[in-house]
Amino acid sequence: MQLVAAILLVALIGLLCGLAIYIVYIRVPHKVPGLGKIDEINKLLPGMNCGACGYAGCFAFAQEVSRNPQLASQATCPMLLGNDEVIKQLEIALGVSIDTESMNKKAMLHCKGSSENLFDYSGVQSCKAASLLAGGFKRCPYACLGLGDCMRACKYDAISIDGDKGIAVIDYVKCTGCALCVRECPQNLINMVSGRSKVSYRCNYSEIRVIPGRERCNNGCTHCRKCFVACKYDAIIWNKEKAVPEFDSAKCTLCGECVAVCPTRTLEYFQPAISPYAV
Amino acid sequence: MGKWFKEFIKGLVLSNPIFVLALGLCPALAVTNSLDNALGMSAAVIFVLLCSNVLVALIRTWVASIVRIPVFIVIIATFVTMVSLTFEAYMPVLYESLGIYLPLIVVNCIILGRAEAFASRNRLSLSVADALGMGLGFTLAIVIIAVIRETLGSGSLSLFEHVLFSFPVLEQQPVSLFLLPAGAFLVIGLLLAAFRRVGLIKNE
Amino acid sequence: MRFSIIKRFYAIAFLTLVVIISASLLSLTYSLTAEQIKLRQHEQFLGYLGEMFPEMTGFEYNDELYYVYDDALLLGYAFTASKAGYSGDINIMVGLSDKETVKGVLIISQTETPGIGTRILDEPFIGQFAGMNVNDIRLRSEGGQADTITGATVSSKAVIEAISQAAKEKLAGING
Amino acid sequence: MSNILTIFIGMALINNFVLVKFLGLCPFFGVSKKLSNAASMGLAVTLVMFLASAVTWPITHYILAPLEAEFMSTVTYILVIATLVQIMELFIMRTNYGLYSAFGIYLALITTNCAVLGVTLVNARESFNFIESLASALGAGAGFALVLIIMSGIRERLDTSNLPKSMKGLPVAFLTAALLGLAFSGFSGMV
Repeated sequence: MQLVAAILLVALIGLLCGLAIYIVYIRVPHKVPGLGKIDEINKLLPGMNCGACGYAGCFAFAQEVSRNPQLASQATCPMLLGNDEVIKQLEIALGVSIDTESMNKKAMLHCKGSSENLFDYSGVQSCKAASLLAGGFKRCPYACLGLGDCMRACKYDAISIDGDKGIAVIDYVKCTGCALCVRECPQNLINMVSGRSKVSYRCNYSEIRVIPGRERCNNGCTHCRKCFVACKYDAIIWNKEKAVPEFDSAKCTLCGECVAVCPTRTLEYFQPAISPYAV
Repeated sequence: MGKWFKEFIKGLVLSNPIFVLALGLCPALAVTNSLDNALGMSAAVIFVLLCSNVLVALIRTWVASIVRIPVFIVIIATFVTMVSLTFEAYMPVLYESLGIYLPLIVVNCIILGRAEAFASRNRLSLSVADALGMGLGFTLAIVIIAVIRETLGSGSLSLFEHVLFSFPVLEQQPVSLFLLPAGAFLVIGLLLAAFRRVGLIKNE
Repeated sequence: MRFSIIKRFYAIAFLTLVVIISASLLSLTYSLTAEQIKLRQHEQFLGYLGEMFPEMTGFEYNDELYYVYDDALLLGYAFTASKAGYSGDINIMVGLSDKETVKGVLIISQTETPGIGTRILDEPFIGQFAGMNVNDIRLRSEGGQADTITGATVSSKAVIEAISQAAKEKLAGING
Repeated sequence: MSNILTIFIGMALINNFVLVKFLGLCPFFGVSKKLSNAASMGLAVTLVMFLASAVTWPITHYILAPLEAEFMSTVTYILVIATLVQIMELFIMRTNYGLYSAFGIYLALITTNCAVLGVTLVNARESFNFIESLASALGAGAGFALVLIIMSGIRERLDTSNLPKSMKGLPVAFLTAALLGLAFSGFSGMV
């Protein structure tokens, strides 16, 4: 008899649970505002959830983009870059024009590799291993060691090692902005810049700055701010805490003032169209 | 017939629940300190997995989608409690050694995982194949782990009270690390790396 | 409208139905196996009692204390104790040849870590209690004579504390 | 008061659910790839554990115990846990879809998370009172979240180190768990 009572009471619990789920299913706003739009955008996206755009998946990216459409041109969706008609539909859906060129990110190496070797290194041929050994065999502890970790990581073989200078060289045409190399470099030398940028800053100054009395190679930035002063179109913004110049590619007219005035020639032209790799 | 066999084989090696899907680890680590426990547990898991897959496959068209997980889990819990009651009544030795891990088969991720991911979406016969494949895959994996852990951990390997073989040196000084939880993680990690090296399972 | 009501409450009805079926199925198996389990436990307990008092013919049980007889002669007493060890309960049976001296201690069931916790079953630890006065079974740190096993302190401490607690409660009856 | 604290510490560190009692491993290896997911998963599991203990305690003491239907406790507990998880899943899906897609299958697998049912079973076995069972649920949840966060921190670091190909990913996660397990077994003598 008691068992029957127990069965009935447990059944009552089951009923309450079902009711709870049902009420929550009804009460919670079924339609998140703008969910329809998010669905629409999500259908356009490749749906690979690869995460290259830095979001937790295509739907999360669609959610963010539907909130502020300008994001579409900053985040890279490598799959999307290929087909233009999807980008057109996305532009209609978002009501904003997507600048595919700046959306198409490129990897930039912040080092010209002119600091000389302290000792010749014959250990494990990988930058990670070499950088563990007292920060690498170059005079500057944050210079590019040129042992090819990024080269091995790059799926589109856009990175090769320049023989005499011993640093990585990035072929901007092949580079698809997948950012796989960024994580591989132990010295954080590579970061992704917009495909539109015109001037490249070839020194890993922001990392070295923390080390007092650091050694500089003759191409290292002396943080003299001449480029900042010289730029007439104020396309250069001086990043205070990192004490490095940052370039606003929209305002830059490629007048070349900053590149000419830089005493240690740390600045270079980046625009692949003008000079593929002007050293 | 081919499709049925393909599902069966998939569970065994290709998507082995423990090494590939990394599901059902809780009992796999806790119970593999002796071969008898491992076999007892896998018998119970296969039985419950089979029954639950069959029942889930049968009712998959009637169950309403928002309550499907509670319904599946109640079915699994019923089977498990029945198994643990029968074990307690008729096989007390095994019941003693399985201890808390018998009721925890309910939360063994393989069973609900397969019920949710597979049985609720495929025909009955395929669900049976999947249940058998996954069950045997689970057994295969935890038997291998149990053999290694018991031999190293207690110096001898015994199957239902008669000793298969024992290492005199190891018996005096067994590596009791392998009987600890940490040892179990170690064994699974190294085994998985070895399988990947051999190419049995593809790298990440 | 009617159809949607049924459809909406269908989910709840289905869940409740499944719960009812499962609960009744369980009660069925429970009632079938209930006496079997009780029988099993009783048998198991008798076995242990027999092991403790080989020449036992019968026993009486009142207020948690077993009086063991060899037909009329009172052989001794026995009581059970249990405490949570490292990973599960440890059930112990303590046999007394008279009001105070311990005849022997038996571990009925334990789920300690094999190889480490299970060392409480080995002779040196379990044997130390035989012949000891039951009130002395306390940790050395608390003035008792029982010592723990190095490396398996949690399990051995649990056994000693279980016996001392059970002894205090259950023996109050006879020496009180 | 001190009893509550010892239960909390006991559940969080000494018999930590993941590394000592082996419960809750499936989502542990699945979600612990990214730190942000790990933190939100830890929080979600702690919340479910807390609510589950709060709901299952009255059920045990007012329904199952008086009617001697303890054998039904597993079914009822798991039913309550599944409902709680289903409700939480609906909430997360509707409010923050990014997190929802990041969890993927592992949100549904909280239901089968052995740790959650483990807490309710331990509460029943130790016959804690209401406050104690809440404290033990919070302790277990905190322990689970702590280990999950430590693990994901390490795993993110490991992703960028160059391990042999066959070691990357899961095998190295198991080895890290082994070392963590050894470290946590150091706590065992504390209480």
